[in-house]
Order: sequence, then C-alpha cells, then structure tokens
Amino acid sequence: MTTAVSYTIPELLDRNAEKYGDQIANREKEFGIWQSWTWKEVQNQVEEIALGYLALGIKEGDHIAVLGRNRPKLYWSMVAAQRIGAVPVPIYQDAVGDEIGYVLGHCEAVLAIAGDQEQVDKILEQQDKCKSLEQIIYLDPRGLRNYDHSRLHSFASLHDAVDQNRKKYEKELQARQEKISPEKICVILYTSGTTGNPKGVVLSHVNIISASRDSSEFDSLSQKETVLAYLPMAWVGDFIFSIGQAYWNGFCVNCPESSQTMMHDLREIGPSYFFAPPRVFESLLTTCMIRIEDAGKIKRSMFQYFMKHARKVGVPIMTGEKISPTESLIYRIGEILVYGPLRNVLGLSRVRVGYTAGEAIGPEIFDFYRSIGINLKQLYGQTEASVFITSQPDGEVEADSVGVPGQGVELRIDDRGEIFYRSPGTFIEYYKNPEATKSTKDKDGWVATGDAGFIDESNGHLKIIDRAKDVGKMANGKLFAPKYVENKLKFFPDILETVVFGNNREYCTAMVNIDLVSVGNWAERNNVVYSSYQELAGHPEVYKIIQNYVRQVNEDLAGDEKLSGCIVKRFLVLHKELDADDGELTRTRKVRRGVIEDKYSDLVTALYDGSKEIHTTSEVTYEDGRKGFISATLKILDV
Amino acid sequence: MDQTEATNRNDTLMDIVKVTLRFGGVKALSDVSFNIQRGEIRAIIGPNGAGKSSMLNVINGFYTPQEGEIWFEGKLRPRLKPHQIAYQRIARTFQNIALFEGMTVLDNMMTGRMIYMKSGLLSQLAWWGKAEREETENRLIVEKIIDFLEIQAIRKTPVGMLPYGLQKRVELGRALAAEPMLLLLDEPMAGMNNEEKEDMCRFILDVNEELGTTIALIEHDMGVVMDLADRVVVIDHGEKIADGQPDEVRNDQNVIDAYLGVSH
Amino acid sequence: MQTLLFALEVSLNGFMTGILYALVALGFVLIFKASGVFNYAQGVMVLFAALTLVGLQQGIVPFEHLINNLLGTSIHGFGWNMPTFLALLLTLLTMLLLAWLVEKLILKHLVNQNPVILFMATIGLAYFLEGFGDLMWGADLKKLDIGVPMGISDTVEQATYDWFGYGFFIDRLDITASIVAALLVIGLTIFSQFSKTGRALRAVADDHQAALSVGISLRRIWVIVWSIAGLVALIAGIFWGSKSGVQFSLSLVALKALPVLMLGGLTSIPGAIVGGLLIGVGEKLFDFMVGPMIGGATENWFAYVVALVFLLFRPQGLFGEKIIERV
Amino acid sequence: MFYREVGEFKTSYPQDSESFGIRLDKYGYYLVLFVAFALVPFMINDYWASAVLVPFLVWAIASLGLNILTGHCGQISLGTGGFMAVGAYSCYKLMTSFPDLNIIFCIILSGLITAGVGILFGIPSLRIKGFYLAVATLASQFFLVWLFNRVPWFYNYSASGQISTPERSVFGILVTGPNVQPWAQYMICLLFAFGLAWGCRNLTRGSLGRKWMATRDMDIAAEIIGVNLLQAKLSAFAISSFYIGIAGALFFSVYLGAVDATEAFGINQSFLVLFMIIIGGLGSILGSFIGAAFMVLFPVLLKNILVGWWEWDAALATHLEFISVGFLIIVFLIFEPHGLAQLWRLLKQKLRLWPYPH
Repeated sequence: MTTAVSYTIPELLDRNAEKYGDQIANREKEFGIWQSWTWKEVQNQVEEIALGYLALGIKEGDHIAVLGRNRPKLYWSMVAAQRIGAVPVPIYQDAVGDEIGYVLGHCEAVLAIAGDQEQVDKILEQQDKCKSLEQIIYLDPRGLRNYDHSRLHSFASLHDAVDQNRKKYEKELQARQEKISPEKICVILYTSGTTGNPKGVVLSHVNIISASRDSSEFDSLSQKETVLAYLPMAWVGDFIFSIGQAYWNGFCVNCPESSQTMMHDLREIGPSYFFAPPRVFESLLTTCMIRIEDAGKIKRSMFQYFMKHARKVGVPIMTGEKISPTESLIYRIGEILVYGPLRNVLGLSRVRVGYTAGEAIGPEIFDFYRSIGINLKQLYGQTEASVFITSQPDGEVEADSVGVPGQGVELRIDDRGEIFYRSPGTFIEYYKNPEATKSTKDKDGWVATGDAGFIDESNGHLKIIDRAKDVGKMANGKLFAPKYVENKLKFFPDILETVVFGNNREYCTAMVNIDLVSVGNWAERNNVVYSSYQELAGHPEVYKIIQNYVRQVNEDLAGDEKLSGCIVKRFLVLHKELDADDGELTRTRKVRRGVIEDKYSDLVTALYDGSKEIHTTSEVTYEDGRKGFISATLKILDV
Repeated sequence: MDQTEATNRNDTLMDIVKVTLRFGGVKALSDVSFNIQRGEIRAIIGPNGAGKSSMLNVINGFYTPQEGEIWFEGKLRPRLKPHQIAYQRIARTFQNIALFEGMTVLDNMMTGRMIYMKSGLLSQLAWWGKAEREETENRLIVEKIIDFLEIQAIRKTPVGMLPYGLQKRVELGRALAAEPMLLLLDEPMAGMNNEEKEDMCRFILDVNEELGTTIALIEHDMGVVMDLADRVVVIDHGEKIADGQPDEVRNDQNVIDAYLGVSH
Repeated sequence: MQTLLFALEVSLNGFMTGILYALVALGFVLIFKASGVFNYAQGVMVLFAALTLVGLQQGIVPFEHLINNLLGTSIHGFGWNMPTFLALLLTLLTMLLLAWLVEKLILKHLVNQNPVILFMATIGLAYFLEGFGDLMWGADLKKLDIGVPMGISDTVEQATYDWFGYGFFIDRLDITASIVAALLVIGLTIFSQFSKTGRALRAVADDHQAALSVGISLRRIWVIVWSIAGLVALIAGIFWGSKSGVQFSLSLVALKALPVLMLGGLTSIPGAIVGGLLIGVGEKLFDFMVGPMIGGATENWFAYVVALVFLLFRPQGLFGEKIIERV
Repeated sequence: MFYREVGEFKTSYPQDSESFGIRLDKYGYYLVLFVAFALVPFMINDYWASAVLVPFLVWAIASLGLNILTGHCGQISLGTGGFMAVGAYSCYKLMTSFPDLNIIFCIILSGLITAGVGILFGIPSLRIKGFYLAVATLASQFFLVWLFNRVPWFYNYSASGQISTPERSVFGILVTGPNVQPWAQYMICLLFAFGLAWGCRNLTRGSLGRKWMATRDMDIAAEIIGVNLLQAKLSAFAISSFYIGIAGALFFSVYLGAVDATEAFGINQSFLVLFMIIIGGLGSILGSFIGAAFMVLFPVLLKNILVGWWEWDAALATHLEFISVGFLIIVFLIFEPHGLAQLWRLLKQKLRLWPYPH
C-alpha cells in the first residue's frame, strides 16, 4: 500500500506557489498570444476569487457549478471553491438545457459560473428546475450588458465586492482554509451514463490526489510537462490531468484560444503529455489520410512506402525489440522524410507520454501512432476510480489490452466475467443516490465496473471484451459481443458509428453511419454528386464500399472460435447521423444501444424479416433545439 | 434653427442640413436634411440609384456637397479631405469590399488604426521606442476586435484568400479598429446568404450595444432594416421622402410608392 | 527676320519629326484602345521591323553570327540583294507572325491580369525583341534605302527662296513621310469607322465584357491590333531607318512616342497626332532657342519634362477621357 | 520537411511580430550573416569582389529602394538610373568639396540629397497614376542624366566629362580609389546593405509600411481610413530614393571608381533594377536580394560559359543575355508574378506542412 495523502488541492497550490513560484502554471491563448500566469499569480488569482465567493455569501459545503470551455479562470474558480470549503461541480458545456437543469437541480448549486452568454442563457432557461441557484457569475461579458444584473455578476465585479470589506473576508477565508481536510469532498463529477439520468460521483481530495500521485509516478511525470486542456472540464480525465496531476507535479496547463483553433494551438504548445479519446485520434488520422490523398503521386507513394515499413518495424522499435540494420536504416530515412514531419504537423512531436482511453481504439489507429514514434498507450478507468484502474507501462503496450493495475489498485473478476476493483481513488458515493452507490460499491470498497474482461495470464494485462450487460448470447448459445464487432467496423475511416444487433437471435445485423468527411471526400474524387447526407448514405456505391468492410470484419471474426457467432449477415446505412441531442449517443459519444433499438424498432425488424428495403420516419433535434422529422427509404443488403 | 432643435444638439452626433450634391449637371442629392443621434442605428434606404451611397460619401468626405452644412458633434464641419475626416473618427465599410488584398487580416485591421499611430520615421526605421510600443498597444486593441468578431482562426491569412462573407466581417473589423464615433456601413449584407446575414446582424447589434457605437447604414433588405434600425430615412431621386421609426416609414404612402415596381 | 525664318525652318523640320513620333504613338494608341495593354515594346517593334527589312534586303543570313560561332563557319550574307518589294512583303509577314505569336504566347496567359503586369510584360518583350533582332541581323549600324526619295528638296528650297529670300532645307524623305503618315491616319480612321472589324475593335475598347457577350472574339481582335501596330511600326521603321540608319538608338527615339502619348491622351488617335507634332516642333524649337544657353542636347529630355508638367495639370492628357473616381 | 515547429509559441506581441518567427528560419538567418560577415571577407579575391559580390550588394540596395516604391507602395518608376546618378554625383561633389568628411557620411548625405530629388519628382504621383506615372518618371531619368552630362559644375569641369573617386578611408582602411582591397570594398557595401535591409524590414512592417501597402492595394479605401496619400507616396519616393541614392554613391565611389553619366546610369540600369524586383519578388526584401543576385550572376555565368568556354563573340553573349532576360521576365510574369521570393515562400510552406501537400 502507498502512503496516505495529507494534502488538499488548495494546499498543493500553496506548495507550488512556494516551490515553483515563478514557473508558469497556466497559459491561455487570448488576443493572439499565450498569456501566462505563474504559480504565484495563480495563487493570488484563486485567493481573489475565493474572497469573491465569500463576498457573495457562499457557505461551506455549498455547491458551485462551473460550465464553459477550458479556461484558466474556470479552473481557478474550482480551486477557489475548494478553498472556502465549497464543492465545485463542473458541467458539460455542450449539454442541452434539460441536462444542465437536471444537474443544477440535483446538486442544489447555489452559484453557477458560466463562460459566456450562451451558458448563461441555458442556466436562466432552467431556473425553475434549480430553485437553490442564487447567483450567476460570467466570464465573457459580451451580449450580457442588458441582462438583469440583480443575480448576475461579471467576473470582474467580484473584485469590487471584495474591496468593500477585504479585511473581514480575508479573515474568514483564513478560518475556512483551516477547516478543509483531505477527506473532504474535492469535486462532484456527473457521469453521463448510458442509461438514465447522470449520477454525481463524489470524489475526495484523497481520491484525486492519490490517483494523480500514483499515476504520475507510474509515468514519471515531472514539473516540466506541458499539457493542453481541451477536453470537457466536466470529464474526470480533464479534472485529473489539468488539476490533479498538474497541481501534484506543478506542471503547466495550456488552454486553447477557441475550438476552431484547437489543432493549431496544440501544435504551438507541443504537449509532452497528451490525452485524447480514441475519437480524436481517429479523426486526426482521417484528416491526415485525406490530406495525403491530395498529394502528388510520388509523395503519396513515398508516404505509403514508409508507412508500410513503419507498420512492419515501428511498433517493434517502440517496444524495444531488435530489428535488422537495413530495416533500421530505412526507418531512420523514414524518420526524416515522413515520421518526424508527420509528428510535427500533427503537433505531437514532443509527446513523451500519450494516452487514449474511454473506449477501445482501433488497432490500426493505435499502431499508426505508435509506429511513427509516438508513445501512445492505453488505460482503463472510470470516473468512480478517479480515472486510473489499469494502464500500460512503457514497453508493454498492445493494441488489445489495457495494461496492468496501477499502484494500490486491486482487481477482481467474477465468474460472469465482470471486472471489480478497489483503490485509493475509489469514490465516496453517488451524490444523493444511495441505491446506486450500494449497487455499485460494496461495503468492502469493491466497485463493479459493469465491463466484462479477463486477465491475460501470460503478462498480467487486463483485456476488455464489452459492457458486461451487453455481452449476450446468440440463439445458438455462442457469445454475442456487439461492441467488439462495432469497434472493428468503426476502424474503417468511412464508418463513423455503427450499432450491431443479435442478442438471442439467429444471426447478427448492423446499422451503419457513414463518416461524411471521409465518404464525402471519396465522392468528390469519384465525381459522385449528392445533395445531402441522406442521399450520399443511400448511394449504391457507398453501400458496396460498406459491404466490403463488413466482409473483411466477418473474415476476422470467423477466425476466432469464441466470437464466430458475431458474423454480420445483413446491414443498412442509416439516413441520419446518430446524435447526442437526439439521445442516441451519450455526451461522450457512446452508443445508447437500448434507445436506438427502441427508436428504430422498425428497422431492426426489417433487418431480420428479410425485406430488401424499408420506409422509415425519425425525429431529429436541430442545433437550436427545435425538433423535426425526416423520412427515408433505406435499403438492406445481405453480405 | 429653432429652439427645440438647438436643445437636441447634445444628443445629436451629426446633423446634415440641406445638403445638395451635383455631378456636372446631374443632381445626386437635393436639399437633404436629417440627423443622426448618439448611440442609434440609423438606416438610409431607398430604391437603386436613389443617392444613398452619395449620401454616405458626403458624410465621410469623399464627395463635397455644393450646398448645405454638416454639423458633427455640435460643430460645423469645415471642408476637409477624406483622410482628415477619418481623424474625426468616422469609419466605414464599402459596398464592394475594399480590403487591402495583399495584406493579412491582422495588417488590414492594424491599418484601420492608422489614425492613432504617430511614431516618427527614425523610430520606425530602428523599430525602437515609440514605434514598437505603439505597435504592441494597437495590436492589443485590434486583437480584442478579432476576438469580438470571432475571427481568431484567420488572423494571419491574406484577405484575398478568404470567402466573401468573412471578408465582409474583416472589413467591419477594420472599420471598428478605428474605434469610430460614427460607423458607416454600405450594404453590409449585400451578397450574403441567410446564415451570414444573421451573423452580420448580430455583429452590428453587438457593436451598437457593446461598444456603444453610433451606426448609419445603407441596406437593401427591408426586413433587415426593420429589425436593426432605430430610425430610418428614405431617399428617392436624391430627395428625402420620409424619416422616422421603422414602422412609420413602412406605412408611409410616399415610401410605398417609391418602392412600387422595385422588386422586394 | 533671319532668326525668325530660321526658327520657322526648325519648326518645319520638327513638324516632320513630329509626324514620325505620331506614327509610333499611333501604334501604342491602337493597342491600348483595343486591349488595354500599354505596349512598351512598340519602339522596339519599329527597330525590329527596320532591322528585318534591311537584313532581308541586304541578303544577310539570319543568325549568321550565331551559326558561325556554333559551327565554326564564316558565312557572311547570301551574296545577293533581295528586291525591295519582296523584302517589304516578307517583313510585313514577319510582323504579322510576331503579332500572332505575341497573342499566343504572352497575352493569352495574362488576360485579366493587372494592367501594370501586362505593361511590365511588354518591357520584357521589348528586351527580348531587341536581343533577338540583333542576334538575327547583327548589331552594326545599317543603312536603309528602299528608294524613298531623299536629300534636300530643291523644289522647296527654290520656292521658299523665291518667297522669303531664304531657302528652307527640307528633306524630301520628311515630306514623303508626312504624306504617308497622313494617308495612314486617314486609312485607319476609315477602317475603324466603316469596316466590320473596325467596329468590333471600337466595341472592345469601350467595354470588354459587353464585347465578349455579343460574341466578338477578344483574341482575334488582339491579333488584328497587334498586326496593325506591326504595320505602323514597319512604316515608321522605314522612314526613320532611312533617315538615321538602323541601330539600337532607333528604339530610344521611338521611346519618345511615350510622352507624345501622355500629352495626347492614351486613347485618342487625333491626340497621338497632335501630341506628336507638338513635341516634334517643341523640342526642336526649344533646343534651338534655349539649348545653347544650358548646354544643348535638350531633345533628350524635353518631351518627357513637358509631358510631366502637362500631366500635373491635366492627368488624362489633351484628348483623354476624364477619370471619375468612385467608391 | 526540416521544420519542427511544435512547441514554438509566442507570449508577447513583439515576439509574435519577429521577422524570423520560426526557429529554423532564425538559425538560417544567423548562418547567412555569419558566412557573409565572418567567412567571405577572408576568402574574397579581386575577381569575386568586382564581378560578383560588390555589384550584387550595390544592386541589392537599389532593388530594396525600388521595391519600397514599386513593390510596397505600388508606384512604378523607370527613373532608377537617374536617381542613382544623383547619388553618385552628390557623393562626388561632397567628397571633392569636403575632403575631410568621412566617406560614410558622404554616402549617407548623398542618399539624403537623392531623397530630396525623389520627393521633387514624386510630387506628380498624386495626380498621375499607373503608366502615366511610369512615363513621367522617364522624365527624371532623361533629364537628370542630361543634367550631369551637360553641366560641367557637376563633374568639376574635368576634361573627359567623367567623374572619378578620390581615395578615402574608414578607420584607416582604404575603401575607395584604385588601390582599395577587395575585402574592404565588400565590407563597406555589406554593412550598408545589411543596415538598409534591416531598416527596410522595420519600415515595411510598421505603420508606414502599412500605409504604403494600403495605398498600393486600394488607394481610395486607404484615404478614407486616414492615410494621407500625398504623404504616403512622397515618403515612399523619398525613402526609395534615399536607398537608390546610396546605391548610386556606392556604385560610383566604391565599386567602379570612375563613371560617365550616360553609360553608368542610362535607362538600361532603370530596367535592370526593375527586372531585379520582378524576378526577385515585388514587395519582398528577400526578393530584392535574390533578384539582384540573379541579374548580376546570370550575365556573368552566361559570359563565362559562352565567351570563356565556348569562345563565342562577346556581342553574341550580350544578345543572348537580352533575349533570356526578356524571356524570363515574361515567364515570371505569366507563371509567378511574385517572383523567386514567392517560390521560396511556397517551398517553405510546403516544407512546413510536409508531408501534407497543402
């Protein structure tokens, strides 16, 4: 067992201000340049915000909701909340009003900090759902000039409120700070969950800090790391990286200028420690391949030659295996001509440790990054564990495992294959949800992950098959692992999303979402004319391409005795993109299988009754929240 | 001038009094008078060739009217060159985009701050002292406008490479960079699709509300004018035919007549 | 009285030079009107036409210098003289070919470019032609004689002597040149007013877009105007070459057509002629009266300075259209 | 391909507007400076100095000057030769009238005098535009050369009508006259070229440079924004002439030593400089240098090959030079109106994005 944690996040801040006072703690690209704050400045800023909270009358144990894009001020607001003994509750900034309303109401937030007008509007809209909410603070004043300011404050105005009685608040802050302790609540993070309302995971300072400490040691992170904070602030991963690990190690967290400039900012900052869900790596790779397609013939074949070589020897080199001198030489030439420049344009040249998690990543995608010399690894974790359950140590990386248990993490797999764990990072409870807490975490502290998996005896690595409840049986008794098949299909860049059916049935079928960027590019190159997503999705040539992919996957599956029941016999291409706004995906873009099966029950029936096509109508939600219907006739193809 | 008008002078930013403009024998404007209040959005509308653009050109000094007076900030404006009028903080955009094609978005907008940049030749030659300081100070102001107009991603792109809608936005940015007291917009939405129009409308309203800038604009799209403008002046054949709130103007018989036969 | 008569004689001589200026300027105007191209190479075209004519006439082997150097031979001419008529015809054909090539190889690729770019391209063309002409025919000073009457006109001398008691020295060549130039101007005017091509030409000058939309081929028009400009260059080349020999400096004299143009207005045919005469007479008179006081050879710059000063007050030239700026 | 820009970010505006913002470029720039200042002076010989490097530097200065006027401010000038003559003759008069005045000051003063003349001939630019202006600048070309030829005061009444430079030294090192060392010739030109290029960069990135470019791109809009067009154009004429005047002074005093106005500063020199900036790149400092290098090296190369190796007539080489230059100008205008500098920029862009095509 590791030593107990004796710090809180605010205490780490004080420590850093002392130890690394003049080092940069935060940067944000604003007004065209990277504005920077040292740890000392951050300490002052946080204290100033904390005083502001006191001036607004925030009490100990109050909940403060935070929503907006990644900005230093919002991070400071969270730490400031902890400073006065209040609890920050970050909320997904792209959540629709209802979801925000639910979270605000459920956690009984008294204060909300909003990034801009858009967020303020969403909060105001949901006022009746969160009676406890007394005040709102906003960062960007744009468009808010004419709003009723009786409960609305600008970030800048906090300062004035403090100045009226600074002495008093400073004294109170002192008193409050003395009362916080590592066991107190650090943050409440709402997980979107695949079904039902989000649950508020309550994490203590001990949870966060011990998870951060152990994982930092695991990858020997230091004060010199640089990270880019671009993932949603409400996601546990961002909280651990941008606050937990950053404060533990004292490294610098950078915030991009806007979502459009993210890739550019990534390249400028050049993080040494990088985290992204598979989706990001996927889309990076897709864009990369599309751009290479536009290159001249010579360059393209050069690229392909070296990428082929990298696929052959790149991964072995990464794992430290010996390769022949010729191959090594070719790889080095490739390093100059392709791999190095490619890492440079991707902005990943300086990545020392890269992680992907949240979902399975396609082996091709995973190997692509590793083969060009990026130390990309996988980890397996959850909000309830303060992220880390297992992760891959350097040199022991495989595409289909998720690594070994981290320091202090115990693993157990029950007879049904479900994974259980126990660790210092294990959450306290689900906020105001004892039943859920009880059904997830037993009295000994073991937490059910809901995932099915097994430990590879040869190296002790954990392998994940699927969600435990989603692993089913085919009618003939063979294993049905839809996620596994879906992931295999999604590894083709043309396929954005797919849902596989087959539980208790004779055979498997699939619904496919094409990737508009990738397929659209194909269409352009082949002079295929289309006027809408729907038209492109229904194009016979597109069907043929998808059919080809399904065949390839089937061949793979047929090779594996256990999974041979999952071969996809029939499929269709959906006429609309699955969308989180329609409830078909979670906010982290995981498929909500049940919802889809209900909503498209007519399609599922058609997939199994042998019909060649089906007419269907479905509801869509537009960006502005309006709803509408689209209908289409979909073809169903036998593979 | 009677008593009431005189007392109104405080709220009036610009008063155009009986302006007549002739090109050779042709009268482009005859005896046009109206005023622009501080903080309002004032629309100038009228059928094609009615003299709207000429009116704008008179306001910013590109044309000098043969008769009439222009009062700006309570003072009678003497005859000035266009670049001198820029120093009175009147900025404008153009109907056909008039950006500096060879320069980046940033440089275009920095050029908009010309009137605030006063460093001497030697300082600029050595890039030392005032020149560098001035550059940094003005850059910050321009960057705030870039942020305001949400064009961060293109700040270093040459304007020639931008799509039309963005060019229009950059041109607005260049005018805003001068921190104008009076902003003149010549058909800011011409040639835009609906989405771009909505964006531009929002920006115009934001400029007016957030920055408190007085705006005079020419626009063809009646719907847009009715939404945006506080007051509307209608010009036809170089003469003012109506002036007032959008609703009054819309129901004015003269205006309806003038617009009859014009497809809108 | 004597001085006055002398000045009159100088003016008359200037008048004759002016006609030659006008001829070159005419070539500029034609091309500028029809294609918006300010053809700096017009002067060199004059030189090139004259060179080709002399070369053909004297039986010089094209590129003989180059061939000798390449192959170590020592060719020196064909050893015969070509009949003037044939040489003229071949030269004319060369100028037509040149016009066609210019359109094909240069103008076609520069359509819709900034006029300044086109202007610079014609400077490039001028350089090319200058080098090419010299390479083809040799750079030495050549005497051009195609039988145009030359020498002092006795008739004029006699007549003026009878009238004023002072014989004017007027070169017969100049008289011929004036007559030919006048004929050419009349011919061109008739051509542009009454022929179909001429009308198309004027249409293009007025409005490119409109001309294109009614089906006038811009490229064909360009070949035509460049051909006419070539013809004008040939005629100017003949007279000027006969007068002062064929050599590089010919293109510099032809350059003087530029200020002539400025004075007359870029788009005006009468302007080119009036401008040419004004400059021709002006520079001779100025050199005659002021020159001795300030060092002489004022002809080098007089035309340019006059044009410069004049433009200050009337930027569009004497006959040019007024430029109205719009926003 | 060679660029690794990841992790290069700017935290202040001065940093963001640096001339060589990319690390690799900066290193390249330092390398060039090192070679030019620390290596070349030790390796240079008489041939390289007089045939290549010194004329290259002098023409580069003239190109910088013309590029300010034409490339940045958009005013075409065909009077470069005339302005160089002003620089040369001013320098001569200053050197002979004030023998104690340091040659450096003579050269700078010549630049200033030329700037004054430039303003004078620039006045019409407010009313005259485009080709009209180009032709108007021919007036300065012909008039000025005539002036220096015909007014004996300018050439101190010398019998030949030529001017020739007296010996002058800087810090005890001879820089003008027949006995000058090649490296000294080179160094003085290099110092001027470097300093002027640096100044040019500063001017063109600041508010004055933007005034010029605004005038070039859309003069009416520029005026309405607050650019005083007369001031912008005249300042371009003045500074451009300052550069060209210095080039002329160096051309005469350091490079040739003795000149005759008609031969040294004829209209062909005006074209030569114009071609340099077209081939090098309008509105580009790098382009001025590349263009000058090209136009200096090209004839030398042609001559070396044709006359030196193949033993052709020199006249023939000259004809071929004319043909090739004319041809190249047309080719560049058709295919790359922004010259070699633009090609370089595109190449750099490609390398930065490598392996992506764009």
